[in-house]
Amino acid sequence: MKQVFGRPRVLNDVVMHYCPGCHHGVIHRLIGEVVDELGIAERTIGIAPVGCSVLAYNYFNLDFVQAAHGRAPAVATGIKRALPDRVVFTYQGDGDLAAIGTAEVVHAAMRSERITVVFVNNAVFGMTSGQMAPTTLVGQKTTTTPWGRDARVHGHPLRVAEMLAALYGPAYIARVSVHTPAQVMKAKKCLEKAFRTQLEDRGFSMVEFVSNCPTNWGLSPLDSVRWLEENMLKYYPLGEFKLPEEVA
Amino acid sequence: MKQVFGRPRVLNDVVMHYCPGCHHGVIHRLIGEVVDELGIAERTIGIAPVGCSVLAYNYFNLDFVQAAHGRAPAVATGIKRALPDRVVFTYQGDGDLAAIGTAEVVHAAMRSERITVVFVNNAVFGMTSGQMAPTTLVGQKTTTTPWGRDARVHGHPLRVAEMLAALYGPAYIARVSVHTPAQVMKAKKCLEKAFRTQLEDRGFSMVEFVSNCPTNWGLSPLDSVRWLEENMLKYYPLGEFKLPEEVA
Amino acid sequence: MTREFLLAGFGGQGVMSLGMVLTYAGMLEGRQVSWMPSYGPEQRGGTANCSVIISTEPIGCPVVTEPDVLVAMNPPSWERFCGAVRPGGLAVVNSSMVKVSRAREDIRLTQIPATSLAEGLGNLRMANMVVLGALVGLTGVVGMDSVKKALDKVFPGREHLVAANRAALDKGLAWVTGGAAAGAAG
Amino acid sequence: MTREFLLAGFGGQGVMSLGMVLTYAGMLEGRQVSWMPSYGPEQRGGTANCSVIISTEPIGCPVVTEPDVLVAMNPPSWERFCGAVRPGGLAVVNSSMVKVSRAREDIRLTQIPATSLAEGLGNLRMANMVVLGALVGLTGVVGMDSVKKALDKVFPGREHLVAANRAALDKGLAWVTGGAAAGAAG
Amino acid sequence: MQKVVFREDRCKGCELCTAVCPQKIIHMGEGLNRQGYHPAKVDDQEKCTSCTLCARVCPDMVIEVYR
Amino acid sequence: MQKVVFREDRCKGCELCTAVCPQKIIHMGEGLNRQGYHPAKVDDQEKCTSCTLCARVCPDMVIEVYR
Amino acid sequence: MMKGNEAIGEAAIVAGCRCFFGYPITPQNELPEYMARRLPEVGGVFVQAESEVAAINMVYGAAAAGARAMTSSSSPGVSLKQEGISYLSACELPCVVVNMVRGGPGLGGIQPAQSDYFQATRGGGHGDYRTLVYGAASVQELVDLTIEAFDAADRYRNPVLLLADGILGQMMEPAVFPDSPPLPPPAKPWAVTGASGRPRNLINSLILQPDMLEAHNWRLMEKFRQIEEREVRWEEDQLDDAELVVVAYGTTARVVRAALGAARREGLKVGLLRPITLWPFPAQPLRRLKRARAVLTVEMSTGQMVEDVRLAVEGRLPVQFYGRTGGVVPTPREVLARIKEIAGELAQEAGGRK
Amino acid sequence: MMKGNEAIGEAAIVAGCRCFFGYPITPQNELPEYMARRLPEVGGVFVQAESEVAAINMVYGAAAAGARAMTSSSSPGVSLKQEGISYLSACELPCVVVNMVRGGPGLGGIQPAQSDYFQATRGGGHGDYRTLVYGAASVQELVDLTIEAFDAADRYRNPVLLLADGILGQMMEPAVFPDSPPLPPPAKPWAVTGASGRPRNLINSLILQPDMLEAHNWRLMEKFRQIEEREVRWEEDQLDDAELVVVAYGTTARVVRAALGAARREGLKVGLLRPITLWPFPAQPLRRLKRARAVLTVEMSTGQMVEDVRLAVEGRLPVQFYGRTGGVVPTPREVLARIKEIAGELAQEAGGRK
Ligand SMILES: Cc1ncc(C[n+]2csc(CCOP(=O)(O)OP(=O)(O)O)c2C)c(N)n1
Ligand SMILES: Cc1ncc(C[n+]2csc(CCOP(=O)(O)OP(=O)(O)O)c2C)c(N)n1
Ligand code: SF4
Ligand code: SF4
Ligand code: SF4
Ligand code: SF4
Ligand code: SF4
Ligand code: SF4
Ligand SMILES: [Mg+2]
Ligand SMILES: [Mg+2]
Repeated sequence: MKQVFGRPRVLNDVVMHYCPGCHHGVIHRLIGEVVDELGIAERTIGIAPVGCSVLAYNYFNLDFVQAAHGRAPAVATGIKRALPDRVVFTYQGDGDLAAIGTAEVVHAAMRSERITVVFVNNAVFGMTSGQMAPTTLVGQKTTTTPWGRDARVHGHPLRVAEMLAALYGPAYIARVSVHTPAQVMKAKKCLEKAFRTQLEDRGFSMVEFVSNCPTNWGLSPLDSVRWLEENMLKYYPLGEFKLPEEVA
Repeated sequence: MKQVFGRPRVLNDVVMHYCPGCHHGVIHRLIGEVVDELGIAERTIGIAPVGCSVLAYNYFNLDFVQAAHGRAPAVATGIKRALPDRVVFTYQGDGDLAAIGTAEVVHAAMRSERITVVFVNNAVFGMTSGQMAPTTLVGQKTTTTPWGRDARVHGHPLRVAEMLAALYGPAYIARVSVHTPAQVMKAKKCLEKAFRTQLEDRGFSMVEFVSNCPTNWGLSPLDSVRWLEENMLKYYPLGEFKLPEEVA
Repeated sequence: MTREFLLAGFGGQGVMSLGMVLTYAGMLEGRQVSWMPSYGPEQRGGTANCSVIISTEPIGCPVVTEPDVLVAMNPPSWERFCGAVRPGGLAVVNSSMVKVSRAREDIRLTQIPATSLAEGLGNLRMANMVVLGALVGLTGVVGMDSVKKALDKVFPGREHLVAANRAALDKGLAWVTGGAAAGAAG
Repeated sequence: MTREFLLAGFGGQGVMSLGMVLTYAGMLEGRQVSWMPSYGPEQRGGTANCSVIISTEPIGCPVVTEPDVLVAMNPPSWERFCGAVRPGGLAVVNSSMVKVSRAREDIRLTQIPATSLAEGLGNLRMANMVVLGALVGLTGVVGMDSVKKALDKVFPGREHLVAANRAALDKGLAWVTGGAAAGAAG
Repeated sequence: MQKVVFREDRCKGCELCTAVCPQKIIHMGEGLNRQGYHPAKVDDQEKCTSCTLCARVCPDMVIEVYR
Repeated sequence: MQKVVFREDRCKGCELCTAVCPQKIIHMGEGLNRQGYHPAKVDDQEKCTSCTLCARVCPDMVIEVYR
Repeated sequence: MMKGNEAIGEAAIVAGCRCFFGYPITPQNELPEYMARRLPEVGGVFVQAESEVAAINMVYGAAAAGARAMTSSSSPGVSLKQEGISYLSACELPCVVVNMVRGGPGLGGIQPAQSDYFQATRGGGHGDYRTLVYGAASVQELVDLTIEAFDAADRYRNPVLLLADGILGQMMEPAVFPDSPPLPPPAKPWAVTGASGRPRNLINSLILQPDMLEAHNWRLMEKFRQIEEREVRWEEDQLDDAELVVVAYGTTARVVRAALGAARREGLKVGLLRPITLWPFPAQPLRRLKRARAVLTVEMSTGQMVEDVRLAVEGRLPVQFYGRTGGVVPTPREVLARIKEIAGELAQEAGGRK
Repeated sequence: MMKGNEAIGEAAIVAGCRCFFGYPITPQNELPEYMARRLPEVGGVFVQAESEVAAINMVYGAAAAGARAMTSSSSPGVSLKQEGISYLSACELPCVVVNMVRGGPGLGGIQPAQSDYFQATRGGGHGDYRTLVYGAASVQELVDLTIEAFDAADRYRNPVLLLADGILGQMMEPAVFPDSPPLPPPAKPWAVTGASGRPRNLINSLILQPDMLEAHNWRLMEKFRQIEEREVRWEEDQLDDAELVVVAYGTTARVVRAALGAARREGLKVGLLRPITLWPFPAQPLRRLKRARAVLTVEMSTGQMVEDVRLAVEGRLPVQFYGRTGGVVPTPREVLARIKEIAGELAQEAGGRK
């Protein structure tokens, strides 16, 4: 018998600090698989800004940079411009990318920086214990929207993939989820395309993961998956929003 | 004979510091006309962040706040939330709104802040003497793109109206110009709609003015108008990108 | 006179409210008091703890690192803190969950099957109040009356909870004072 | 010995390069030199000015507020700075554009129709070099040789421009030294 | 009577008005105004239709129009 | 032979794997592992089809699959 | 009893604050979360901003509109507010900024620290400005100083900083709330509220003419001088006969106070000076010490306030320093040990002199 | 001859800087503009960032990748970089940050100032960190110090600040450029370049355990102590017999030097101490003054460096202050007047004593 599924080589064999059932772990694994399969571990540099995944650097056996909250795309720009033949990716939450880091991601996308952004949208600030994120759904209760997000007061949630797809700059934008095995496979394909977009020098790529936060949603992991499917996916449709033009 | 055209009452009768032929003056006048006609001068508060129009406060006989570079939408949010029955508008350049202030305008739009943003896109940092703006056209020479903006290096210009129109939050988004009398009239209509959107509490409104900067484009005013028409308008199509839904 | 408590357990075991009721009781008796939770990502690990100080003097640092009294509701808490108890101090251990292996000679140790006792009362979540009852008996730092009054402060308006808590307190007290009170409560 | 110059005019009148050639000339003669433009939004108003200092000692602040020598190429410059000239100093005024109304008793005043003279040379933009030629004659702060060498530094590789500039310099010098040189140049 | 009044000392000589006048009656003056610009002028007031187009594109609110 | 191997001490008891197993053979164990969770288990290895679905949704890389 | 973070919120509401703009960061989240719940109940406004930069600029807007406005954050977030604070001071806009200081630099940790003292007292932002800075040492003082902060901010039309740390923010202690602020908020005829029935108002810090900007700056400085004169606050504990004076604020002062009792019991003549205002720093009590022979500064930093202590004593007394940093809170025992060490040296010296 | 701003750029290129990230602001625009032209010619990278915050974080990235990286701005923009500078110092990343200081606070003006001294020398960002700060006084010194700054940044793995103002940035003076830096840039085995043939590298400032963060902080402090010991730089001008010592840096020092000549000609025994490093501040020369009877600090601020002067003299000498601010540059004449005033007082005092 041979092993048909196991830990990606590039991931360290350690316990991760994420809560039970948190999708961060699945997304980490997918990155690991793609990096392994593309054979780019020795020239890949990851960037972990602040969020539950700030400790991601402990899990990847890759050169890593911890970045200030929201600034990962700027840090990635600095690295990529200094070392254009390396593969650079950021791993950012929705607080990080869609709140404080809005300008940085929009401009990295506009400039067509040859970086790959992994965007984990769990509709909440996980690390700081459950405040509203820009992506929090209308009606969703958080510690700073105790009566639920009110569209009148807080506005409607930000759809980052759609917003960035409206720009000329980005080459590849997709939204995926990992809440079923089938979606996991699809997500991996998209992630691979994103990295390939960078490897083929076609421009900026981003994959938005619609993710969960059982802890701060106050749901069991299984319930969180159901809630994600029934609520998140309605507002955040999955799909590819932008594909790189064929290089002439 | 009676006067059929003159200075709006709300504008002070002083010489403005703008360069000859600069559209900032026309846009100021349009705001003045709309404020006069809506009869809202006594409850309107303007916000001038940094840019050539930082001194706008000298020209409007309105309560005014000078704001830090890029932060006008946040300042406007503070004022409007404190005084919801006042009319609040910002007057921002493309460096201000589309570079350093990207996050602030995106989030004010997302939150549907009841403010009106007047966005003057002249494809250059005017006040600081002609550096590239996010809206600088591909090929356009500036002091920081001495060989012209190169899409590979600097990315394609940011189309703010389109980007914000991709959000759920904003109620009214239009792009206008003032380079012909007909466009001036259209622009005024759009500006009025934007202020009405606020007055009727329908949400965030923005009017993007495709404008000129003869000084930093290195063109005579008349040539700048021609250049605007032939180059700017191709990349920045005029029109209304978002209209407020009818209030039920 | 200053008494410093360190109360530790799993997230759901109610050590925070245990501490809060104790603190309020001290306040009601006119003492200087403070309550201080551990905070930050260590919460994510599952264990939680809080410091309580009850004193006749102004309170310095509210973080208790060398408790006079340790309450350990679960094994990791005991592992982590048993060494920190001040010589001559007291450790109260939830013996339903914690097997005390290494014993310290220089401290008092009370093992109370708080979870089982609470189960007996029909509510596992009352284990914290069972321990608090025991603490009243063991330390005398606050009176049972004050503790019961404090309950109203911590759970205002939740009458049924208060009643159940009172029963648990009595049970804990009875357990350490030798069953008389327990009998009375039963 | 320190000589401080303030050179002022419209944006297009070339006062910046006037200053720069003068400064380089000073440098070529082994003096300490500095050149400093006014900067910021006042440029937008249309007038521009720069400070030049040529000295045998290290230069303190490069901003000249009380010039030994003022060059005023247009009316607003004259209005603004004529009062600032140090008593005993020199003002060189482009009389093609500036009508000197208020005269100061305590300074030397030279009126030179720089724009007209430049026009005579076929290039209005040479008025600045005409004035520089005059300055050489009037102040002797630098020699004409150095000035001509300095031209190469300021306009490297632009031969035809250099030639035209040289002619303008000579014309200015001749004008203040009484026509002899002008004749020679003609 | 004047149909268009140019406040000459406010004019910055940008010429934008000259390009839009359907009557082509606006021309730039010879002299310099206080600000140092050649100001725009209409001599032939008769021909003016009071269409306001010039005034609408003038950035410096130089022009008043009467009818 | 084991087709699915669960590294029990790594399991956080989230149950995500149980929901996706087409064979419905994954169940949560009784005891607590070192981390204090009830770990997922497959007793009936025979029934496992090595489909890898469980492993793909496991956030903690607990599951290895053999075929 | 209330958590320190929540007590600040309730005190702000008592003080008439109805506008709060925040962005999450540990260890101050309970404050914005409290405001999110409480402010709507009293007709106030809570906005979770998109960043700390946006939050301070929302405060700028609300303050310009005449509201009592507030924001809070912790160290990295407060660094991001420096431009905004400089603007607020330049425009003479009152507001309150809370910093629940955590271990730094960089992302650092989330445990208590006092390593933002320089930033707070020297103006981490650009230009010649100062902010009144309070350092609280108990939940009650968080309440009192929050109310006072709003008052002082309005009185001087300047931002006021309130510094504490995660211990004070997370702990519960009894605290009493007044029913209303000591003084009603003053009228603000300068505020931008729409120019109705009055000449228009302008909030602005752009002053391109150097002489005018200089005049503005000296006027601000005169105000800051007044603050130095009138607002300096401290607490003395057994300074009268103290041979060794310990200087400490906030959480550290609580620890030192605990050590002090023990030291006194051992017969050591030790006293405590607890600055309540960090700027203006209470130099006065250090300048008029009679019997002191040494000063010990204790901080949760590698040594920042100690500079103000040195500036105050101007070489007249030796100034020692004991610091813990990175989130480590000194224990009374360590402080006592350090006190004894110094007391020992002093005794030896005195012995030697005899 | 070169403009100061451009001279910095050329010097950076000589020093091996190939990565520049900037955002426009007056009066430093000539520097990024120069880099936009020059860097592509030498295979370098110029990125106009979307903001100062983004620029400093691009520097962080490039520095992490092992490049010599740089950014520049002026006062309000530098305030926005404070979080980033704190991160760079925490992560021990070398870089050079230029601040062409302008009048503040707030938007202020664009004329020369020295009112960001506190921010620069006390760490405007959060946490226990320091940055080496150079203050240049001529175009040549801008060149020399820029090269030195890159060197020192790499040597200590810490950001280095270079302070000047619009005068120095806009003026032209003769300047000589070396062909290459004095030392080749060191190897950076710690840089993130892809973990090929070595264990992976990590750039990080998150240290949640207080004891570990404390150890990190003390290690940084030890480095800062070394900088204090080894890098302090100043220039003395006629200090030996000076009864009045003037302390001034940058543009102000140029003005004072001009006044000094005049004062000496009038027989006044005046000398100048010109700090070249603002942090570490050159306290040594002030501590070993023999004949000095007073110190006068001259700054373009309402008084910031004067604190360091006070800390240095520790009450042994009276410390006077003369400041202009808001963009006003003091003239030699005013400074001379102030010198004479103080000299007069000293004479009177001496007379009185006799
Ligand atoms: C400048 C700054 N502001 C705020 C914080 C506090 N902070 C840490 S993580 C975080 C947001 C986390 O949310 P998200 O990015 O969605 O990641 P998640 O934890 O949900 O995966 C915040 C606000 C910080 N570290 N730095
Ligand atoms: C924090 C900060 N960064 C930079 C500047 C300098 N600055 C002033 S205006 C401006 C941009 C002006 O361009 P734009 O907004 O397009 O207005 P325009 O002048 O073109 O009308 C910049 C970068 C500043 N004042 N503050
Ligand atoms: S808090 Fe939420 S996002 Fe963070 S690890 Fe836990 S479940 Fe995942
Ligand atoms: S610089 Fe450009 S934008 Fe600014 S006033 Fe002049 S023409 Fe207008
Ligand atoms: S009003 Fe019309 S016709 Fe008259 S001058 Fe103006 S543009 Fe020409
Ligand atoms: S448009 Fe106005 S400013 Fe321009 S030339 Fe005509 S009148 Fe003068
Ligand atoms: S591999 Fe497939 S069949 Fe086997 S346990 Fe996993 S999900 Fe079930
Ligand atoms: S998905 Fe993984 S962690 Fe969750 S229960 Fe199954 S094996 Fe355990
Ligand atoms: Mg999130
Ligand atoms: Mg612009």
